[in-house]
Amino acid sequence: MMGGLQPGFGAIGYDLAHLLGGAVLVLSFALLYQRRLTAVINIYAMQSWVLAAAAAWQGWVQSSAELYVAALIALGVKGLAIPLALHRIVRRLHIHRAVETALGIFPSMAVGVALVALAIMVVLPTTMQTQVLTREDLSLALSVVLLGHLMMITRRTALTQVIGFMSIENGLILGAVGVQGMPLVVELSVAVLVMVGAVVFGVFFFRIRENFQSLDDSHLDQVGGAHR
Amino acid sequence: MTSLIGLATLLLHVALMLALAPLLVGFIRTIKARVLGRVGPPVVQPWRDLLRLARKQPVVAENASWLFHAAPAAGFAATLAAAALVPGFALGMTTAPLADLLVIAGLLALARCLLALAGLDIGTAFGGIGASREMTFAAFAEPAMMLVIFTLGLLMGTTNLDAIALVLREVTVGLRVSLGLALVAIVAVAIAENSRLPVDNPASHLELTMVHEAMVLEYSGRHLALIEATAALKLLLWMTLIATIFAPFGTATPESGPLVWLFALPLWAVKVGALAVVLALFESAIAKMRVFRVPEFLGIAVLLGLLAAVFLFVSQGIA
Amino acid sequence: MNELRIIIGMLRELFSLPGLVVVVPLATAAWLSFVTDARRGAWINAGAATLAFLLACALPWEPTTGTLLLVEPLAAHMAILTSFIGMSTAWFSRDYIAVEATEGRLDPMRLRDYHALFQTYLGFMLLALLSNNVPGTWGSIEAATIASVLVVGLPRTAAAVEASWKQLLICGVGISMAFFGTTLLYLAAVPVLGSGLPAMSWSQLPAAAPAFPAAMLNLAFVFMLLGYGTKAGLVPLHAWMPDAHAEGPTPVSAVLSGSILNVALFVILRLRGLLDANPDAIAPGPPIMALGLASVLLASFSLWPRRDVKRFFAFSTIEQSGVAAFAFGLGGAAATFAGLLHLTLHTLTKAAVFQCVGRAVQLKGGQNFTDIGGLLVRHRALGLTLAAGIVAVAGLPPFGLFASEFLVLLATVRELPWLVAPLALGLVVGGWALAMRLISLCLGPPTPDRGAAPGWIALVPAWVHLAVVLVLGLAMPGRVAAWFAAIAEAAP
Amino acid sequence: MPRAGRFRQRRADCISWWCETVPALCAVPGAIALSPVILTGFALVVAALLGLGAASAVVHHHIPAGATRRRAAAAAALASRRIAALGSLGVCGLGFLLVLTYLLAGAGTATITLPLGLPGLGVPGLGVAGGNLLDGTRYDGGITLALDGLSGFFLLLLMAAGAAASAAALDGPGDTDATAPFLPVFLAAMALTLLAGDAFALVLGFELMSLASFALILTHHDDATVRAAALLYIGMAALGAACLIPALALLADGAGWDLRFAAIRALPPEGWRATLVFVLALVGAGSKAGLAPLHVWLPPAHAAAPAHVSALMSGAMTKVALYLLVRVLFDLCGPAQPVWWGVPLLVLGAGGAVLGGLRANLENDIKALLACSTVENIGLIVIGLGVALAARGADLSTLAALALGGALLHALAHGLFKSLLFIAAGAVQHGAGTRLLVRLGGLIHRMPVTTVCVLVGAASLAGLPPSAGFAGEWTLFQAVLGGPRIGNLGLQILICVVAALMALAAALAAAAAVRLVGVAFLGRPRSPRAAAADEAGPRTRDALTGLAVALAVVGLFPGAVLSLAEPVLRRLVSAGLDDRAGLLEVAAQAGMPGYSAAGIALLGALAAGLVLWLVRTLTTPGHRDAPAWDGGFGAPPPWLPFGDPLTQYGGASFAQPLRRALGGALLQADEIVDMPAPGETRPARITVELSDPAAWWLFRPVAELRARLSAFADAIQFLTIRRTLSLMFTVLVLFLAVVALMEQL
Repeated sequence: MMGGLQPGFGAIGYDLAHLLGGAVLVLSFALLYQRRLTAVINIYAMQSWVLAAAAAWQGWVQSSAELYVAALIALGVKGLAIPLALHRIVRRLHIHRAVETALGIFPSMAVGVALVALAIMVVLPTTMQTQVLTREDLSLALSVVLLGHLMMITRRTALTQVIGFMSIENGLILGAVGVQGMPLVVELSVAVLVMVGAVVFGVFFFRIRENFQSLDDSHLDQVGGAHR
Repeated sequence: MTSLIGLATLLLHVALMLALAPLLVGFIRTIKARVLGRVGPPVVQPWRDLLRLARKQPVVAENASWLFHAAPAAGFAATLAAAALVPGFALGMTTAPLADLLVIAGLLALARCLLALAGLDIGTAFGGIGASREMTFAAFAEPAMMLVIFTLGLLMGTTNLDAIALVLREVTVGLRVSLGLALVAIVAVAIAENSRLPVDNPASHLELTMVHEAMVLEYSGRHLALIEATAALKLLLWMTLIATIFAPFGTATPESGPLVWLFALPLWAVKVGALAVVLALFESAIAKMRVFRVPEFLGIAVLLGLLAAVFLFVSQGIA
Repeated sequence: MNELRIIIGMLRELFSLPGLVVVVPLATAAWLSFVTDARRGAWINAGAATLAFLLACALPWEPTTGTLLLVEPLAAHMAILTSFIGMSTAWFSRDYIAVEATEGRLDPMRLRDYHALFQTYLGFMLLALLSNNVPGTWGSIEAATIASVLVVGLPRTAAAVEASWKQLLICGVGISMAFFGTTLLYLAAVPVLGSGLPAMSWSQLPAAAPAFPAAMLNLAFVFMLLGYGTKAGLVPLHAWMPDAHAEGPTPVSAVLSGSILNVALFVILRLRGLLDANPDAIAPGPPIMALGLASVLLASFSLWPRRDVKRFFAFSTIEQSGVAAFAFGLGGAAATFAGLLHLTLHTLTKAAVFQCVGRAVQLKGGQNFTDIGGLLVRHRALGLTLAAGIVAVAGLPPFGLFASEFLVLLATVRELPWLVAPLALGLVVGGWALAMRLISLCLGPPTPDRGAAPGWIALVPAWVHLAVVLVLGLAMPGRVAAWFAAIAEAAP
Repeated sequence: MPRAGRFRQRRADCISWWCETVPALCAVPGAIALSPVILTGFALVVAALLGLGAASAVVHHHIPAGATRRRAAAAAALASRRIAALGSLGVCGLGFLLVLTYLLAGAGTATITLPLGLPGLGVPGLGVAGGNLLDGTRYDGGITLALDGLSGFFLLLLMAAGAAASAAALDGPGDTDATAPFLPVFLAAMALTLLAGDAFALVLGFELMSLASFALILTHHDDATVRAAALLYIGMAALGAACLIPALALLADGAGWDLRFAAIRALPPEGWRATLVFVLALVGAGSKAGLAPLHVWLPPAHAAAPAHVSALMSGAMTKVALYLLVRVLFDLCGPAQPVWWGVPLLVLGAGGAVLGGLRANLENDIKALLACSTVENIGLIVIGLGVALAARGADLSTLAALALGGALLHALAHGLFKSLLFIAAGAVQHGAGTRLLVRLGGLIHRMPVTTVCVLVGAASLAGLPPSAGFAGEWTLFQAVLGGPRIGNLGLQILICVVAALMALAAALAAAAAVRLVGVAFLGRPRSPRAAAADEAGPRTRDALTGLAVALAVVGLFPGAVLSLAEPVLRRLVSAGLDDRAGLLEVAAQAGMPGYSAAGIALLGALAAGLVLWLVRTLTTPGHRDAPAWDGGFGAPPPWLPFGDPLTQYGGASFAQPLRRALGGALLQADEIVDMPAPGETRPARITVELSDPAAWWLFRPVAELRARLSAFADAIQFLTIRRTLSLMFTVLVLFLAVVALMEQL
C-alpha cells in the first residue's frame, strides 16, 4: 500500500528515499575510489548503514513491519558483524593493506559513470507505468549493482572482490526494499546474506590471501587450459 | 545365302590372316633391309622360323606354373578372336554383329595381360621389366584408342567396326579434320601396341632396350612360336583395322557376292602392303626413344584424339 | 494476520504429496547430519533418495497449484527425472564412497557431510522445480548451489578448493543477477496482479504476462537469463562447470551435470513463455539460441585438447546443454519437444557415463587420459558400459540421443535452416572428439590397474540408465510419447 | 494407446499399404500377393540378424567361471563367432532367394510401418497435421519399411556379399572373435538402410551401419594404425550424418513434415532447396561411398579391418551409399532437375577413378591396393550416375536408362568381384602370414583354388572381356559415348575428357590387376612364410568359388542382370532397357549391334580350339624342365632357396614407370635414393613417398584449422576468476545495451 503519500518531487517520502539511495550510490563510488583495504571495509560498513536507513525509511513509508526487520538485519550483520570479521581476517592473515588495482582508479571511476548512465538509460523507459519512487530507486540500485560488479573485476585481491560482491548485494537489497510491498523481502535478504556469509566464510576458511592461487594471474598462466 | 557367304568370308579371312601374318613381318624386314642396302632374308623366313621353333621341344623353368604353359596359346587365341572380328577384304562376316571396337580392344588387352602375367611367372628381372613397361605403355595407349573410338562412334553413331566400315564405305563423309587427327592418333597407338620403333625395337636383342621381347625371354620352342605368331597376327590385325577404317574403298559387301572378292582381296593386300612399306621406311628413318619418353609420345596421341573429338563437336553440333 | 495464514497454508502444503517429495530429502539431510556411521549413512541416503523418487513418480496424478508449490506436467517430469538421477546416484555412490573411504580419500566426518549435503542438494533442487513462486525457486537454487559448492570442496585438495571457490564466486554473481531479475519480474507483475504473493507465483504469471509492461519484462529477462544461464553452464558463463565436475567427487559430477542444468533451463523455458506471451516484449528466442550455439561450438572445440577425463565430459555436458538451450530458443512445440527429449536423455546418459568414469578413475588411480586406457581388455563389463555410454552421448544409434538430435536438426531446418550449419559443425566436431576418447579409453593396450576392480553390481545403475535411454529413443511407449507431446504442446 | 486406437492404427496402416501397393501391383501382374510378403520376410531377416548379434554377444560374454577359465573364454568366443557367421550365412542365403524371386516376379512396391521409431512426430509442427497422437490416427514416426526395384537390386548384392563374407568369417583366424557379434548387426543395418521407407529409418540404418563397421574395424585395436584408421572413419561417418539429416529434413520440409518417402516423392523440392539437398546428399553419401576427394578414410580403414569385413565394406557398404545417392537424387528429388547436376558427378567421378587407379598401382599392401581400386570403380559408377542425371535433365530418357543401367550393372559386378578379392586377400594373409607384396609370391603353387578365383576376379578388375567388369565398363562407356547428345559444347568437351580419363582409369586398373596377380601369386616366393603358404580353408574356398561362379554368370549374361533392373529404370528415368538388353546381347541403341558376352566367349572358345588343334598337329608335345634362364644368370645358388629375391621384380619396381610418369604430378611422389659411395659395403636404398592430394589439400588444412580453433577456445576460456567475471560482466553490459537500444528505437 502507498502509506498515504503521493509520489513525485517535493513529497518528503520521495526526497528522503531518493537521498538515501543516492548516498548508497555515492558510497559505491567511494569504494571504487579507495586505495586502502581497511578504508574499503569501513566504507562498506557505512554503505550498509545507509542501506539500513533506506530500508527503515521505506518501512515507515510503506508502514510494513518486514522492512524494519530487513533494516535491522542490514545494520546488524552487514553494518557490524561482517566488517568486524573482515578486519579480523585482515589482521589474522596479515593481508597486504594496499588495494591492487587491475584498472587504474580514474579509469574505473570513468567506467563507473558510464555504467550509471547505462543503468539510467535502461531503467528510465521501463518504469513509465510504475511509481516514480520505484523508478528512481531502481536506477540507483542497478547502478550500485553494476558498480559493485565493476569493483569485483577491477580489483585483484580476494578481499576487495568479496567486498565488491557484497556491495552488489547491497544494491540488490536496495532495489528490493524500494519496491512497493514486495513480499518475502526479509526471507530474500536473509537468503542473500547466507550467500555473502558463505563467501566471507570461504575467504576465512580457505585462508585466501591476495596471493591465493586461483586469484593470481601469473600462477594461472602456467596452469593454462592445456593442462586441464 | 548371305549367312553362308558371311561364314565363307569369315573362314577365308581367318585363314588369310593366319597365313599372311608371318609373311607381312618378313616383307617388312625385307624392305627395311633393302632400305639399309642389305639383301635381307627371304619373305617366307618368318614362316620357316615359326615351323622350326614349333618342332623344337620347349625348355621351361622349374618354377613355372600352369599359367606360364597356357599363356601363349591363350594369348594367341584371344588375338585370333580379335582378328576374326576385324573385316579385311569383305564386310558382313558372320562375326560382324560382335565386332565392337571396345571388344576388339578388350581382346587385345586380354592377350597383353596374359603375356605380362607369363612374364612375371618365372620371377626373373627381365620378365618383370617387360611386363611393367608393357602395362605402362598400354595405360597411355588406351585413352588415345578410346578417344579415336569416341570420335568414330560420334561420327557413325555406333562403335561396331563393321557398321562403321560400311558407313564409311557407302557414305562419303568427306575429308574431315577429325578423321585425320584420329588417324595420326591410332597410328601412334598401333606403333605402341605392336612394340615397333620408336617405342620398342622388335629386332633388338640387348635386354635393357627390350620391352616386349624381355617379357617373353623365358620362352622357347612351340611357346615362342605361338608368341611370334601372335605378334605377327597382331601387326596384321592393326594394319587391317587402319585400312578398313581410313581406306574403306573397295571392300566387298555380302550383297556383292564372291566375285567382287577377286578385286577386294588384292586391294586389301595392296593397302596392307602400302602400310607395311610406310612402316618400314618410318622405322628405318628413326631411332628408339627412351622408355620414359614413351608416355609423352602417347600423351600427344591422346591430345590429338581429344582434338579430333572436339573438332567433331565444332564441325557438327551433335544433338 | 494474513501473513500468518499464508505461512500456515504453506506448512499444510508441505505435507501434501508434492510437499513430501521435497520434505523427505531435506528431513533426511537433517537426520544424516547426525549419523556418523558411514555405512548406515549410505543406506539412509540411498533409501531416502528412492523414497523421494517413488513419491515423485506419483506427481503426474497430483497436479497442484498452491501458494508454495506448483505441479504441472513439465515440473512433474523434471522432478521425476531429477529424483531418478538422485536415486541411482545415491545407490551408485553407496559403494563408490565406500571405496573412497577405504582408499582413505574421505574420512568419516567428510562422509557424513557428504551424505547430508547430497540430500540437501537433492531436496532444494526438487523444491526449485516444484516451488510456485519465483523467489522460492531462486532461493532454493541458491541453497542447492551452496550445498554443491561445499560438496565439491570436500576433497580438501588445493585443486578442489580452488574449484569450489571459483564456483562460489561465479555462481554467486550469477545468483545475484537472478535475484535482481526476480525483483524486476515482480515489478513487472505488480501493475497487473497487484502487490503481494500472486505477482510472484509461476501459476499466475503466464496468464497475466500479456499485460506486463514490456520494458520491465525485458530487463527482468536479461538478468534472469544470464543469472540462470550461469547455472546451466551456458558459454560464456560456464567457467565454473568444468572445474567443479573435475575436482568434486564423481557422484556429484553425475548429479551436477544432471540436475542443476535441467533446473536452470527449466526456469529459462518458463521465462521464454512469459516473453512470448507479451506482444511488445523482445523476442526471447535469439538470445537463448545465441548462448546455446556459443556453448555448442566452444565446448565441441574445447573437447579436443582435454587431458582430464571428468573435465572432458563436463565440456560435453556443456555442449549438450547448449543443444537443448538452442532447441528451447527455437520455439515451437516441435523444437521444445526435441529440446526436452534431448535434456532428459542426456541427463540419463551422462549420469551413466560419469558413474563408469568414476569407477575407471578409482580402478586406474588417476583421471588423466594417460592413466586410463584399454578398459575393454581386462575389465570388459566396465569398458563396454563406458563405450556404450560414450556412443550414446556422441549421438549415435541405437541410443536415444540420436533420435533427439535428429529432431533438433529437423526443427532447426524447419525454423531457421541456415543455423543448421554451425549446429551440425559443433555436433560433428564434438562427436568426433568423443569417438577419439572412446578409442583411447576403452581400446588399445591396457594401462596398469592401481585400485580395486569394481564388481558388476556397481554398474547396474548405469545399465538401467542406458536401457531407459535406448527404449525412450527408439521405442517410446505410446503413453510416454503422448505425455511428452502434451508437455511440449503445453510448454510455455 | 487404447485398444480402439490400436485398431484404428492398424486399419490406417492397412489402408495406406493398399494405396501404396495395389496400383503399382496392378501394373506388374504376378507380384500382387508377393511384394508385401517379401517385405515382411525382409523385416524378419533384419530382426533375425539383430537377434543373431545379440545371441552371439550373450554367448561371447557368458563365460563359465572355473579353473579352465581361459579355455572356457576361448571356447565361448569361438562359439559366438560360429553363431554369428553361420546364422548370417543362413539368413543371407534365404534373403538372396527371397529377393531373387521378388526381382524375377517384377518387383512391385510394398510398404509396412513398424510400431517403433522416432518419438514425437505427433507434435503439431512435426509429422502430419491433424489427428491425435493418443489414438493412432496420426503418423507418429513409426519406422516405415518400403521395398521397390531399387532396394531389391541392391539387396541382391548385399545378400550375396553377406553370405560370402559370413562363410569366410566361419573359418577365419580366431582373432576376429572379439567383434563377431557385430557382423550380423552390420548386415542388418545395411539391409535396414536399403529397406528404409522414411528419412529417420534411412539415417538410423546408415548410422548403425557406420557404428557396426567402426566396431568391426577395431577388431585388432591393439595396433595403433588400426585405431587411427577407425578414428578417421568414424569422423567421416559423423560428417556424412551431419550432411544427410539436413538434406532429408529439407526434403521433408517441402513435404509438409511427413518423413515418409511416399509423401516426399509427391512434393519434390525445387530451386535453392533442391540444390542444397543435392550438395548435402553428394557430400553425405559420397563420404561413405569413397567418392573423391572424400575417399581418404577408405584405404586405411579397409586395410585395418578383418578381411571378410573389408569385403563387406568395399563390396556392399559403398554400394549402400551409392543406393542412398540414387534414392535421393533420382527418386526423392523428382525428375524435374537441371542438367548441370550431372557435372559435379562427372568431374568427381573421373578424378576419383584416375586417382584410385593410380594409387592401386603404387600401394604395397594388397588390401590397400584393393581399396584404392574400389575408389576407382566408385568413380566409374558415379560417372554413369552423372550421365544419367544430365540426360534425364535433358529428357533423353533412353540415354539416362542406359547410363543408370550401366551404373547398376557395374555396381553389382564390382560388389561381387571386390568381395571375392578381399576374401582372397584374407586367405592370403591367413595362409602366407602377410599382406605386403614385398613378402609374397609364388602362391599359385600353394593356393591353387584361391589363385584361380583371384584370376576370375582380377579379370573383372582389369575389365577384360568377357568378364563382368568388362560388361559394366562397356555399358558405362556406351552411355558416356551418348553423352554429347545432351548438347552444350562445354559439357560435350567435358564428357570427351571424362571418356579419356575413364579409359586411363581402366588401363591403370588392368595394370594394377596384373601387378597384384603377377607379384603376389606368380613368380618366386619372397619370404619363407610365403613359400610355405597354406590353401584357404574350406568355407573360404566355397565362398570364393561361389562368387567366381556368380561373376561368370553376370559376365556372360549382363542383359539378364539389366532386365532385373528394368522396373527401377522405368520408375526413375521413365525408360527401360528391355528393347536393348536381351539375354544374350546388350546394345547401346535399339536395333543396333551391341556387346554379346556369350558370343565373344563362344568365339574365343572356337579360336582356342583352333589354336589347340594347330598346336597338336604342328608341334612336338612335351617339354623339358630346367633352371630359369634369366638372361643367362643361371641357376640360383643352393643357399638362396627361392633364388636371389632381389633380382626378382617386385611391387615397387613394377610400379616404377607409372610412378615416374604420373605419380609425381598426381601424388607428389618422389624417390629418395641413398647411394653408398664406391667402396662402401652397405646396400643402396630407394624409398618412395606418396601423399594423396585429397589428404594434402583437404584433410590436413581442416585438421590444422580444428587444432587452431581448439587452441583459441582454450585461450578464451581458461582465465583467472577476475577475467572470467569481467567476461560475464561484459556480456551483461552488452545485453543491457542492446535492450536499451531496442527500446530507444
